[in-house]
Amino acid sequence: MTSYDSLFYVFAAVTIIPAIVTVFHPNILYAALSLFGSFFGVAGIYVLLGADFIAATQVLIYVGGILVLILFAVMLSKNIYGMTFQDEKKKKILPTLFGILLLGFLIKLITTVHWNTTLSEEGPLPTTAALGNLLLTEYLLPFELASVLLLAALIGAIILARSK
Amino acid sequence: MTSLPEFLKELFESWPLLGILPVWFYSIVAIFGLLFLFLFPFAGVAVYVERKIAGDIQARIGPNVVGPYGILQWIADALKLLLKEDIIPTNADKKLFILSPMLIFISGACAYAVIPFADNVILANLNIGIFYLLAITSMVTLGLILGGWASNNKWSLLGGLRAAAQVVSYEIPVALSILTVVLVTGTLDMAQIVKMQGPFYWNIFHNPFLFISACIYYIAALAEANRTPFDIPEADSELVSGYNTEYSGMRFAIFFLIEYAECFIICAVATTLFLGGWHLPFFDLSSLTLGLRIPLQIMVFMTKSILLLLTMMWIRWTLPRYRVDQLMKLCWEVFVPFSFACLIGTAFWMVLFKGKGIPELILGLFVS
Amino acid sequence: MLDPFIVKLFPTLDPMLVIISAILFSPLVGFVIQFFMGEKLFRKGDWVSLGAIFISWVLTLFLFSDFVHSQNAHFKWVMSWPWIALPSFSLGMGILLDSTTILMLLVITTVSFLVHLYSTGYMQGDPRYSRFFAYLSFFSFSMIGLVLSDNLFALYVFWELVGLSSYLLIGFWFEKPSAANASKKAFIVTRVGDVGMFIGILIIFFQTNGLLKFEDIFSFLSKSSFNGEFLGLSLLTLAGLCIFMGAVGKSAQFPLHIWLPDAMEGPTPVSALIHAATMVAAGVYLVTRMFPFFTPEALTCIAYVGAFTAIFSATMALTHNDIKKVLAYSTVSQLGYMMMGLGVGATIAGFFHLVTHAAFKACLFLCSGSVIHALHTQDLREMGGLRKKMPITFVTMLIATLAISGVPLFSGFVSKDMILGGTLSFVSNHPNHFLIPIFGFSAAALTAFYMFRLIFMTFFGTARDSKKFEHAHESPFNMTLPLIILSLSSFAIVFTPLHFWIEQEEIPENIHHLATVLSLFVAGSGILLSYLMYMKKVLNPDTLAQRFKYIYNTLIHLYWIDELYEWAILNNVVRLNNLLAHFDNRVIDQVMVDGWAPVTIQTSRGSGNFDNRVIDELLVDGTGQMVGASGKQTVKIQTGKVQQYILVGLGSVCVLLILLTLIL
Amino acid sequence: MYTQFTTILLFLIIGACMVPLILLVGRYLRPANPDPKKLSTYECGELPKGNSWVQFNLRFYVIAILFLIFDVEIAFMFPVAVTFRQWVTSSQAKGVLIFSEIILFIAILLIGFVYAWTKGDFEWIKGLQKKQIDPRFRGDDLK
Amino acid sequence: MTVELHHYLILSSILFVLGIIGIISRKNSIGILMGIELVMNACGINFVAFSKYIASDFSGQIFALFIFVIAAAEVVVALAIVLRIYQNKATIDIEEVKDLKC
Repeated sequence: MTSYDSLFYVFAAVTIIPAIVTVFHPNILYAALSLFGSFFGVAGIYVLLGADFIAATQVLIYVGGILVLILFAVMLSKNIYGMTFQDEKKKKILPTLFGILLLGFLIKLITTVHWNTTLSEEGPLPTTAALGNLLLTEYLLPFELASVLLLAALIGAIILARSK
Repeated sequence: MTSLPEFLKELFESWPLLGILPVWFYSIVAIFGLLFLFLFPFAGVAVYVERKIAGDIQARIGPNVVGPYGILQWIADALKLLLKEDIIPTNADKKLFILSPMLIFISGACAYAVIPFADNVILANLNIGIFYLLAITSMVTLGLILGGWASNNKWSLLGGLRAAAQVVSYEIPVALSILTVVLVTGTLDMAQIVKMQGPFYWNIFHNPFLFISACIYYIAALAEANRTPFDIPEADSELVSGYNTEYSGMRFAIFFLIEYAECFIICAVATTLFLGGWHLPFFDLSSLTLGLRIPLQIMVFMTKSILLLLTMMWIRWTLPRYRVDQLMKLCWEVFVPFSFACLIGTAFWMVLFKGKGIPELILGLFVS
Repeated sequence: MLDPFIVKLFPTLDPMLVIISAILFSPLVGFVIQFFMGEKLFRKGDWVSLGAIFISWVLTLFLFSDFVHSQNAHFKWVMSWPWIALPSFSLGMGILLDSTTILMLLVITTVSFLVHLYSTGYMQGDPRYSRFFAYLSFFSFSMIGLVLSDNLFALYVFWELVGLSSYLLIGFWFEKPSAANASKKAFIVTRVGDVGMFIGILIIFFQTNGLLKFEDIFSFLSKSSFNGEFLGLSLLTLAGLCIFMGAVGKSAQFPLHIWLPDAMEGPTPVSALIHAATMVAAGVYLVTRMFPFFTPEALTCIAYVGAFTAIFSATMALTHNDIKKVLAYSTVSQLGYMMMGLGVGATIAGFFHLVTHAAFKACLFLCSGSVIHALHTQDLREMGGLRKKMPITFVTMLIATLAISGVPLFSGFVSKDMILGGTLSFVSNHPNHFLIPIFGFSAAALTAFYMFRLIFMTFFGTARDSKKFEHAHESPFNMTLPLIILSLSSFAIVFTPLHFWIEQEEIPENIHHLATVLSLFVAGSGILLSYLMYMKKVLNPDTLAQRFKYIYNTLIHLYWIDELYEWAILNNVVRLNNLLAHFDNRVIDQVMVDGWAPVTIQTSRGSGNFDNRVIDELLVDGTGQMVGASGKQTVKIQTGKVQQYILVGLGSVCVLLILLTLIL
Repeated sequence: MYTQFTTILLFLIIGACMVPLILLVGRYLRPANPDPKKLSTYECGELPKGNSWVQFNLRFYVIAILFLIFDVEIAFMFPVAVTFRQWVTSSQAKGVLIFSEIILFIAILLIGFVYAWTKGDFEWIKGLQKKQIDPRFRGDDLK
Repeated sequence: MTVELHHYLILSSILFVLGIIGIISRKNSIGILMGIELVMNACGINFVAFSKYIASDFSGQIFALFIFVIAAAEVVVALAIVLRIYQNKATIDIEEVKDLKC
């Protein structure tokens, strides 16, 4: 049980448990905040997988951007009078049942399939430079298209969100 | 270019008892050292200094009661806050009420991990250093929103959201200026950046665009820390003290402490990115022996950042407060376009002069 | 005589054929023109049919003169051409010309021409004047056709046409119901006879497997006879009797004589032409034509029928007061005479009597026509003393009466004498048939008696109805001319040129003399008796009637034969009809036809219900509702809730996975 | 197994438990006598009316949108920026290539920025000035 | 036992399933968006894990980057729509938002 494995299980727990809270907690605000916890867990997993830049981006975009947006949305959409978010009365038995079923199958699939993993132990490489090179050479088109997508999303969202 | 814990481990490798300690032990020691030896006292002193300067600017005498010239005032304040009753409003959301200061503290404190005080004196020598810093500071908004929301106070919520909006929108210019620096330096590693700035190849003089983006960075960072001209959220007249109206006692102390921590981070980052970190223009400190080099470098670094801090304080008590829409307009219609321009400018400059800054060019003239 | 002209006109054709076809078809052409354009022509077109019949009359005269000049009794000219040529059966249509045909032609054309002439006067002012002439020419055409045909089939066709034209002419004034009934009665009774004739023709046809021509039949008979028999009679005799049935029907012999008296309803020229001279003679002509065909038994049967008809109708004529009815009955008796003559084997005598009878009977009818035309009444009791008023009519009628009653020097005496001689010679050979001459002579006596009764009642004595008497006037010239011509033909010498044809039959001398003596005695006694009763009124006919009341009644009611038929046949037929009508009405109409109505109603109601309930409700509306309902159900699936869709998707994925895992 | 991130992790953990630690210490030192009046939310001295209503229009949200989009853009730019110096110093052609790529990337997003700017999404109080004061703002519920 | 690729895959599939359950069972539309975020993260983990264990090059991480872009764009637009619905129908309960014209 090297520290690496133990760290993996810690981070796994850190992602799964808040995710469960996000899914099942009646109060939408706590769900959003638990989402923050799971995002951090995912960042940790990325670190474990040696993708430090991706981990930082995860934190930057998800926690700093998307979660803020979600919180904004939650606040703006809730009639703050109520302050209470106890609104979840929907029964969750069936979805969870199906989910578990699906999960069981996925796990069976994963465990049975033989992944020809080429375990390379040479620690975390400096990823950002490599990523940059790849982005500019091999993945140039998606890189440019990403900007187009962002533009579209920006304009669309602004038009929709315009307050008048 | 190892980090502080590794450096310490090498130092104490030979010692009999400490030799077997793992590296992360040293990192814990370093963290505690940083927090308690540097962060908290510095905050207190900063408060004292700020109130002194404020008084001086407003032609009045600052705190001079506790200890000679009021030097121990900050200890008195700290004790007061420690002993003051801690009130949580009734219908406030208890859990969130506690969580928001934690978030803000984490984001404020963890930023110190990547600041290179001296050659090997950097808590975590990440190779994505500056990006990590950007990510962590972006967490502050979360804490602000929660703080405003949890205290269930109309004004504090409004203050919180406005603070969040401000921080959020000023983060773009900050990120863009950092991007320009990265463009020039080519690495994200803070220690590396400082090393590249050499004795006088400071980034600020690298090219005019970079100089502008340095200014933009400094002002935007100010706004991000809700300091002086941009401290609308806690504007006393309008929203009492913004999101931390309901906080009192120690929780309020934390808010206060983090504010000054962020101020120092801004100055530290500014010095590392633009002012050449621990480099003295004409003296090459790296040649000195270890025992002397580290303190000197730390001293150089600290003087630069404290100078910046003083200017910050100076700005706070001289400039009038911005209205909210002016604030937003300033950010989005001035800083963002200019920072984009500087980014493109530096890129163009880099392409033009193959990455050499003005100092190198001038030097090149003489050397050849 | 005409041959050179005709050859010049139609070089290719046989001159005889041209003449005969002209004779035959000119009346037809006349009929067609008259029928279709008659109304619009000048004088309503009577000159058209008159001209047509005049042409055929003149041509017949030419033929007759050739015949007389040739002095060849056995003259025969045949021309026939194939008509139906089937593999199994072939029938030729043709023309047969021999002595009897020529004589018949002569009789038909002369009488027809004279009647045409007469009716231009008699029918003056009649609304359907042109149509009358059309019918007359049509009748002449069919009569000529009948006579000329050389096979039974053609003969039968013309036979029917003649029946049709008699129906049309009798019922000419169809407004009068009696006329309509009379025409129907005539047509139906003759049809009964025709049916018999048809059966005979069929027997011949089947026995001789397809031979219909006269020569072929006679040659076939000479070779082999019909085999098989029916009701004790040999088939041949039976066929003969059947053919004779047609003659009985047409010539109004005993069983089927009832239609002739009623036929008097038609205009007098019609009676004169058809019911005196031509049509009724057709039967006699048929028997003479088919004479070799008849077996001895058939002939004796014919003789008996003829004889009985003669005496039977003669007695009926005694009591009647209608001038035309008396003449009708005299016609029937004279026809009986002819049949008797033929029956006893005196063919020439019988046929000759036909010729002479045609002449004077036509004259009698026309005179009575002019009397009626003058007095506008047919009842003898209203006439009398007309000899001054209508001298020409009186004289011509007197001559005709003398002829018919068998007074010497007149044609009637010659033919009647021959017939009576024939009967006597027949009896001498077959003594068991002694009844026939008795009937013959008594009939002759009665004929003389009622004819003179007629003369005396109309012309002699005082006018019984003064108003009609003043009104009476002599008929115009176009009516009296035919009378004169016909009366002249009643004289014996007219027929002298035919002596070569008459002497064909030789009767033993003594029998001949006996016959003449007896006939004279009989005629004289008849005339004397009527003179006494009606001129001198020695015997008052009324008192006689009173004494022999029963006999008088039976005679007046024509032996109740009409009633008999009525009772025997008509009632039964009517009752049968009623029964059938009843049956038809109740069973077929009610049960079969109307019966179906409720059935159809039920079925339609049933199918309606079925259609309504099952198809409409169940199928059509049912499907509609079913679709609607299913639509409503399926709509529930589409709730609009996105999450449910995903849930369903996920559920199905899980199911699939489970299945996969189970299977793999 | 030591990487720089372990210190980060430790820093986070220590930072996370520092605040509760301080508060716990404080809890034992501090007096605690809750008083309803003291515990009510602070309304510049007045009695707090209703709970903290705030119904913002969406301009906060627009700002957040802009921030997120540009944040992602910057996150994308970092790796490119890192390799920029290496490409530029290596050869002029490569420098021009990378420069044009970056320019294209930024230009496309600048279009969005210009759009937002011209459409007036940056004015903060535009809504307030032009629109007559929203009834809820008028504070009639405060009477 | 040493952490192998399938551990990461199991983790990501758990996260994925949780995300799906979140999408399906949440009444609040923003809850659904959170579910979607969880699913996005799960994919991210998969990509990075595969790139480390199988291809050991950085293509997986590039894709993780692109996932961030997509997630960001998606959240922005989705939340704009949700808020627009909120303004029109004063509710963000997904069950009420079910007729075509909002």
